[in-house]
Amino acid sequence: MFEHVLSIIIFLPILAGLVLLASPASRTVARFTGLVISLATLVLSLDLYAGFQSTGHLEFVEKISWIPSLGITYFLGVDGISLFILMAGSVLLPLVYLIFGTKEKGYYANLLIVQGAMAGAVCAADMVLFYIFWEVMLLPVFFMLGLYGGTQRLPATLKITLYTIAGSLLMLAAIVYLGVSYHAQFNEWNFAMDKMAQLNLTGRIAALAFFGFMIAFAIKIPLFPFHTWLPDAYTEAPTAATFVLSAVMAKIGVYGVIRFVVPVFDIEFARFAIILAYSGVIGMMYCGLAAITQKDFKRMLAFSSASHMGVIALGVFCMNLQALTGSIYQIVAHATSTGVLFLFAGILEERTQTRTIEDLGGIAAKAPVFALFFAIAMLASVGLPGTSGFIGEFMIVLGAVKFNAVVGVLAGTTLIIGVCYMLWMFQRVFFEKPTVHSENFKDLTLVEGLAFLPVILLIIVMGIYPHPFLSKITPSTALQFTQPSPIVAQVPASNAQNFGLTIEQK
Amino acid sequence: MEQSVNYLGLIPLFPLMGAVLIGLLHVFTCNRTSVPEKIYGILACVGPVLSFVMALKVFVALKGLPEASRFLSHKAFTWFSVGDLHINMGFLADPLSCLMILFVTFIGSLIHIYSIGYMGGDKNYGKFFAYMNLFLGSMLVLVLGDGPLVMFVGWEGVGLCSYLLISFYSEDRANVLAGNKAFIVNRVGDLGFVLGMSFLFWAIGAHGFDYLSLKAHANDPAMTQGVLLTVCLLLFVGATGKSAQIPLYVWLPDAMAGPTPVSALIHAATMVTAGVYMVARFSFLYAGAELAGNIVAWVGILTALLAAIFGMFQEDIKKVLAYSTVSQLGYMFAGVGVAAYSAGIFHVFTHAFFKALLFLGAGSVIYALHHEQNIWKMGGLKAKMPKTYLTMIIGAFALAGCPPFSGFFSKDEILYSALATGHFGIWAVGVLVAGMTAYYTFRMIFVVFHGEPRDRHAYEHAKESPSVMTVPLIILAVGALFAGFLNLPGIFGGDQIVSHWLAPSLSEHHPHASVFVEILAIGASVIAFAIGFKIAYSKFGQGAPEPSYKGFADFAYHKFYVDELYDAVIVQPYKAIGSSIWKVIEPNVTDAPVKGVSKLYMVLGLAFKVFQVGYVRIYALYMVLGLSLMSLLLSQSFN
Amino acid sequence: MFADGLFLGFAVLAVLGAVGLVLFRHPMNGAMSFVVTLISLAGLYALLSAKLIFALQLIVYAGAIMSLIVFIIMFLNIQPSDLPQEETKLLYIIGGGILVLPIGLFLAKIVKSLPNSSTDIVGNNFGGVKEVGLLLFRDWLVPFEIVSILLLVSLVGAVILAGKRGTTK
Amino acid sequence: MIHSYLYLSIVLFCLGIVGVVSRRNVFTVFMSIELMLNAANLAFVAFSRVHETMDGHVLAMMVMAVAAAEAALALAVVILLHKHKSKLDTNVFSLLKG
Amino acid sequence: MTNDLMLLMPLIIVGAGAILLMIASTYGKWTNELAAYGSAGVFALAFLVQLSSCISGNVSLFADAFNGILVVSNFSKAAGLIILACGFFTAFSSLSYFKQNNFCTAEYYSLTTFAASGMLLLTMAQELISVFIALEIMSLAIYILVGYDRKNVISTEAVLKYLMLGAFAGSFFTMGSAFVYGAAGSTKFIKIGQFLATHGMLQSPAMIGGAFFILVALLFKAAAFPFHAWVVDVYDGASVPVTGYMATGLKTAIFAVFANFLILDDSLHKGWITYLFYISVLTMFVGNLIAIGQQSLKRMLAASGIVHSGYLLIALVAIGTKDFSGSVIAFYLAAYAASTLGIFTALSYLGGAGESRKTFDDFKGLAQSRPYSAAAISIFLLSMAGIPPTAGFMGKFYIITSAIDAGQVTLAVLGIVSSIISMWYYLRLIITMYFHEAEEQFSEPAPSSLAPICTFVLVVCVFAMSLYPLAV
Repeated sequence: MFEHVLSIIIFLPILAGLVLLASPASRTVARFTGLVISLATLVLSLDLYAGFQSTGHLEFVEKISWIPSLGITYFLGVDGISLFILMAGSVLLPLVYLIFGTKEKGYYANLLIVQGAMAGAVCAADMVLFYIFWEVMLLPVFFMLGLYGGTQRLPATLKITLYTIAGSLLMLAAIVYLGVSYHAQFNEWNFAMDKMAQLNLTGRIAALAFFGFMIAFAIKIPLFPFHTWLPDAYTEAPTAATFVLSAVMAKIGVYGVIRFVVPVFDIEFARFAIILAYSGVIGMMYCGLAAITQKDFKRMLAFSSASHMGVIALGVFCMNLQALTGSIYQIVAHATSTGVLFLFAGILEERTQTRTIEDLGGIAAKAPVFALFFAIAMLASVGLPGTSGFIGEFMIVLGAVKFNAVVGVLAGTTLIIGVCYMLWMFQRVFFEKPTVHSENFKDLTLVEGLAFLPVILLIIVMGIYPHPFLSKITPSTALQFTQPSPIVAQVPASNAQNFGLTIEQK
Repeated sequence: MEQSVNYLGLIPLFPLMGAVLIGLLHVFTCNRTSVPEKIYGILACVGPVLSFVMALKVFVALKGLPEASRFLSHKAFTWFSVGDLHINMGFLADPLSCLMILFVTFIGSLIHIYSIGYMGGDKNYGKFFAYMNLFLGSMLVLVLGDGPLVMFVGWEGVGLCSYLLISFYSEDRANVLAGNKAFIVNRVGDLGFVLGMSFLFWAIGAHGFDYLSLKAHANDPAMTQGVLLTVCLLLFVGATGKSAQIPLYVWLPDAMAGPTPVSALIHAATMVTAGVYMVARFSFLYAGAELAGNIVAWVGILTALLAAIFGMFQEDIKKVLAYSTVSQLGYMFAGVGVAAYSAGIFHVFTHAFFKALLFLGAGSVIYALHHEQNIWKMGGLKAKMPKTYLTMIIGAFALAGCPPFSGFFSKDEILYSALATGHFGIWAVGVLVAGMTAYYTFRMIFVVFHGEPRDRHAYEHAKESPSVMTVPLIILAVGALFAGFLNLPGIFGGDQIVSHWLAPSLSEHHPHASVFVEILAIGASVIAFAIGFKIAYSKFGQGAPEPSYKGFADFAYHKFYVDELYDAVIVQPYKAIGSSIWKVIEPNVTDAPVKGVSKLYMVLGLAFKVFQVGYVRIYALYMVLGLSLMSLLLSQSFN
Repeated sequence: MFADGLFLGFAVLAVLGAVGLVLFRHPMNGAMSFVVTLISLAGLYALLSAKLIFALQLIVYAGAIMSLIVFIIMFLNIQPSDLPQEETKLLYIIGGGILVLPIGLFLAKIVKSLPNSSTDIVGNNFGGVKEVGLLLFRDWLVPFEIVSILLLVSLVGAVILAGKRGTTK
Repeated sequence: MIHSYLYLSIVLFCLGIVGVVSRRNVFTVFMSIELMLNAANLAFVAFSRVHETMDGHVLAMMVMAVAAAEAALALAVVILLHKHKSKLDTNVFSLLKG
Repeated sequence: MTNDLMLLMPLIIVGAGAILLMIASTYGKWTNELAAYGSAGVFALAFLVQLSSCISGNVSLFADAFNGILVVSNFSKAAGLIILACGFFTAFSSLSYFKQNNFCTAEYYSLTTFAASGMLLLTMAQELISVFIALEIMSLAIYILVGYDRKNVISTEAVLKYLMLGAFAGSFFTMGSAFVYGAAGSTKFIKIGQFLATHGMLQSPAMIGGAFFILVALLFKAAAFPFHAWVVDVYDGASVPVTGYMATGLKTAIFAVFANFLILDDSLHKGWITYLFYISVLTMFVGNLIAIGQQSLKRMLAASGIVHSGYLLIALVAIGTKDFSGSVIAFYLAAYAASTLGIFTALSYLGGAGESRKTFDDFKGLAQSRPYSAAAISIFLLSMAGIPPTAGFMGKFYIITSAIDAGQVTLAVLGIVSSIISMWYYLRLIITMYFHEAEEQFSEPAPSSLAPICTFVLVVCVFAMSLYPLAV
């Protein structure tokens, strides 16, 4: 449709958000703007999706030289892996504007900015560009959390911000290291992701760089034991922020692993995969268990989200096609199920003024539509066949079994763990007798219902007929396993003569 | 040679459509003007009946095919396909699944009709039928699905429905808990199923993950004994979950919290037999794994024994039936375990009839007594509700395995094959259980229908149920009476129609034992029945007061405290771990490094304020200090 | 021979003056002993045949700068109470001495490593006014110029900091 | 010999440092700094004697000029201090700390 | 020759301008506003000239004219640009600052200009004594500016500390140059370079000692550990615009001369790498730890200034091994200057009368009443913290790149770690401004519309620089 559709998808929301922030717009105006912009983005991304050739390589490429001296370029493009994270963001974010109508101006503005930044992070094909978007997407969350969060928001804000930034700065060092070693090996500066696979990295520093990346992503995902920021942040954050964090931002961590770690650090990755896989599995079980006894449903969802992220990450670490494809698919499924659950939790909180599970009950009778939607999303998140949740989960378990039987079996337990806390919560909140908080609970309005309907349908369609989606993912994931073996080019590290400051001796 | 018929997919589709339709109708009207029940009733019954018709069509079509290639299949669409993993959303109708869909749709339709009456006046009438239809659809997917994964869809679908229907009266926490229990326990089984599928796939799945290709490659070198055994056992774990075998049987008795038709359809006739069906389905694997077969058989027969013991001491009419179901399922597994797959399936078939019958009968009793389920509050009802009584008697005989009722032939077939294949232990236990079955069945019958009414008031108001409920009873009674003759063994001059019918889809070889063995088997079970019946009659024939259980009886009455055991060993520790994780471990262990770092950081910050003393001379001193240190170092750098 | 004697004398005086500066409590005494140091330094410059510097040292340093300092000291007519009570002075001095020792030794080591050369008076007006002046205005023009700016700044500064000032316009 | 001059300048320099770090009297401190500058000057002159170039002399002159400028400013500051607290103790002026 | 004049023109303009301003300030009609505009004009003019000569781009030497005492290089030009810009913005921020604090006289602006001339000289000087004199010109001017508020004992104390320690360091510089002179027989950089090229540093102890003392003096001015202690107090005591000026212009000049000196010869640079390594690491961490505990904004900024010196030292360590290090330093200095000046400009009109608002708590809830100022300050803070897409990030990125490329991976990582630590106190201010309820209403109007405009311009600079590709 457009020449630079990716750039538009990225910068339209960002600019709109900045303008909103700068202008004294009223909240209704802000909400309307947000809705329009996000819908426009949605249209663009749907157009993108339709035009996606699923060659497996980057498509819709935009490449403009930016810092020639370091070979840094403004380099965008999507492939089957990034496409779906992009789509998840574009499809889900309009919901927020439809559902939450009474928020501050900054709330909507920040949402717009974070949407654009996340799109940028997944579309960026240059490491420096990626890093920039990666950092930028944290700032709106920081402000949303700090400005509109719950009572305990400040510690949570600090924790998530410092924790995440700590990780990402280490990644910055690793990125620079990659660029430098590319310069050392091929004698030209380059920060493009696709080039990095040719590097052959060995030795201690390479391993350190590997961990630089890995820790950054592990914090974002979050991978056990780097998840400790998550419960507080998810619980205290305003619903939209939690939604964004869980539905899209966490996925970008996984995406990062697939993009950087797997192709570039093939040796280290192969060496540490088993440890990582275990940390994924343990995280899944740990958070799943923690979720069981939560009193606060938002917190419970937070833990459950962390638990699912463990499974998704595991899929990446299993290093086989099914698992990887599965986790990409699960990324979308999780976005549509758990993300939506967070939105529902927000609605619950708004209408009952409580987050305590015990205070609720009998909502199924009061609000059948809400209950139905909630149930479908919940079943998807526990991976019931026929919903989107199953396909990915099954493929991950399948791959895990091949990767390592023990890991596979442990990964399988997600079937059980997930269902335990979900059913428990569902029973307490939706069944049994209504309580004072829930006795006059209003069902979803027509607008809300229609807003959620596409997502709910998507959950089911993705469960029953996933083939068209997978056929877009698979070529790219297949490429991950047919990477050309790194070219061994040993040029001695950069020449140390001094062109310094031009002071000519006479 | 593979015939593709597109109407195969329709069979599950009808009920599913019905479910969606009714569900939406209910959801959007339940809090406003409620739709008249008639509409729901009609909508609900259309789907099952249509699929039954379709099933008949399939049957006819199959009949027309030569024995060797007696299957129809329909590939609806590619479900998903990643690398070697090609999964089609396909359906396969071969004699086995055909038999299953026939009775599933048949009994399903009957029970739907029955429910129109039974559920009358419930405010969630529509919801109920939505769930029922959804269940039937999933069950049909389970049966017809071509390939383990498609089967798994139905497998989980029926699990979901049973959860929803058990916790149907969701006002009451106990029911919901029972539902949770059912779902979670089933999930444990499903884990086994999924892992089994995974191993199976990595062994021989690359050539296609549908039954025919799997069967074709069942003897590939990739399929070593070890893998085979693992796969079989893992799949069997799935079966134990769904079909309530040791150690996962605990959910079924609680599942009786659901409405009685549900118990009849799901927890007696159809869903719980899915495990047996699955084992039969994978007969081409189990046939190769002797050990797995034995384990299946022994687990089955021991379950049968245990359940029978429990059944003898229950006081809730539905609980009695529930344990009898578990026990009968045990028989079926014993059958398929000893590689007598057709016998097992045949027992599934007959059991469907008489157990559905019994449940529906019990339902009508309960209905008549306004949801009174304790048999010690009943009695002498045969005068009040004759139809129910008669039909239930028939069911009871069938269950107890009295010739010539259907149950006799199927059960006898199993015990005979056990004996013939040399599993004396299994046979012996089986005979014992047969006796106990006869005992507790008639204990129930006598206590409920004979003797003096124990609860006058309830008795007064009791009356025969409407015909919409009794007609299905009668139909089922006929089935329970004559279904057995479909598989009349040679010794009674029959040619085992069902077994021969099933032969193409099962890889079993019929043991050819001597006539003596056959007679021995038959005689033993007949005697066992007689003894059981005698004891029951002598104790309860004229009606008896409520016995007070003590000693072993009490122990059995409390089901050997297995539930309490599970609760203490699994559930509580699980919760304890959960709460300890986020109350203790999370803040003090996992998060400790983060907290520690930030603390250290603050402390250092305060510490460094101290150095900023503000005395200019001290600042100069710092400088000189640094200088002298550096000059010390520097003066080493040259000589 | 004679030169060495002179050097010895001046050196001792210089050191003594410096020590006095460090030790005397009252700044006036310190200033006086510092003057001694400056003058003996001037002598040493003479011995190093730096005639102009010798003169400047006497005029500018010992003359102008020191008289300015002394003037200020008098101007503030310091009472003993104004002076800090430095009981721990000696302690500090010793500590400082210990601290400084490595620096001194380091420098001394450097000096030791340098070639030792004679310091006989070189004639042919080395360091004479004319020669230094030529050098100053030929090679060292820029520093000379910018020193003027420096002095200007310090002038302004002194006025602003110490001088009277009306309220802001 | 030239070394002795250099040693002398070092000694003076070090004495200057000691004065700065050990005294609280503002005047003494400033004069100690002057002393250090003088030591540097001595070194300059000595070295220019070594090289037999007169650059050192010029440099010494420059240093003197700078020293004069500094002295002027320093004294202005001293007057200011005395105006504020009528004390010459550096430790009195320690409001800025922490 | 004209070309040479062209290159010296900025210096001449600034020097002459300073003198003119000084003279003008003796006339009664010459108000502070006029003086401010005058100095701003001088700076602007010089800036434009400098810019034009940058664009025309040819570098010529004054070896003939000035005996190799002054040299103009791309780097010195860049540094000069930064310094002039700093002077320009300082003029305006002072203007609005003195609307609320009345201890200003017209000389103030001439002194800022004098200081600028000293800084410019410092960037060009290629001879030790000229460096020393330039240093003193700059320092003396700054001393006076620091102590400008004579009624205020705090500022007097600040000037005392700064003057004493500065002079102390200066005497080290002279001693050092004396020894260098002793070794090389000259104090001209060219000659020293030739000497080092033939002898190498380690072979000549006198050179080691001399270079050592000179570096010490420079490190003192750059506020590197262990010569950092004065910074916090002096910044705190000085008035806001002066602090800003010190933090940016002075630092730029110092690092310019530092670089000029270090790259004289490889052997010199290599000889000091080890020491610079440890010094930079310690500087970063000590600075951070001092910054954590601070309650006063100025003190925190001062401490963070120490940290940034640490980063610049990293660049100095990595210098010369890469062909664009000079521009790396320049870029970082520019980025840092932009954000620091921005904050101080904002403070100059937010600080209230008599700098009543000093501590973090005084700025609680600024975002409610002054959203744009709060946003600007946040942007500057983020730039200091090195969060993209601000100039600070690119600066940090270039420094890390050059460090790793020079094989100083450890140093780069430590730098990263320190910037992680530094996040805390930057975020703290943002949190205070945004997430706390307002205690006072910042009701008084901005004294002058100029300072806010400058702030806005600087915000634009912060973003624009980050997009500007570093030409090498």
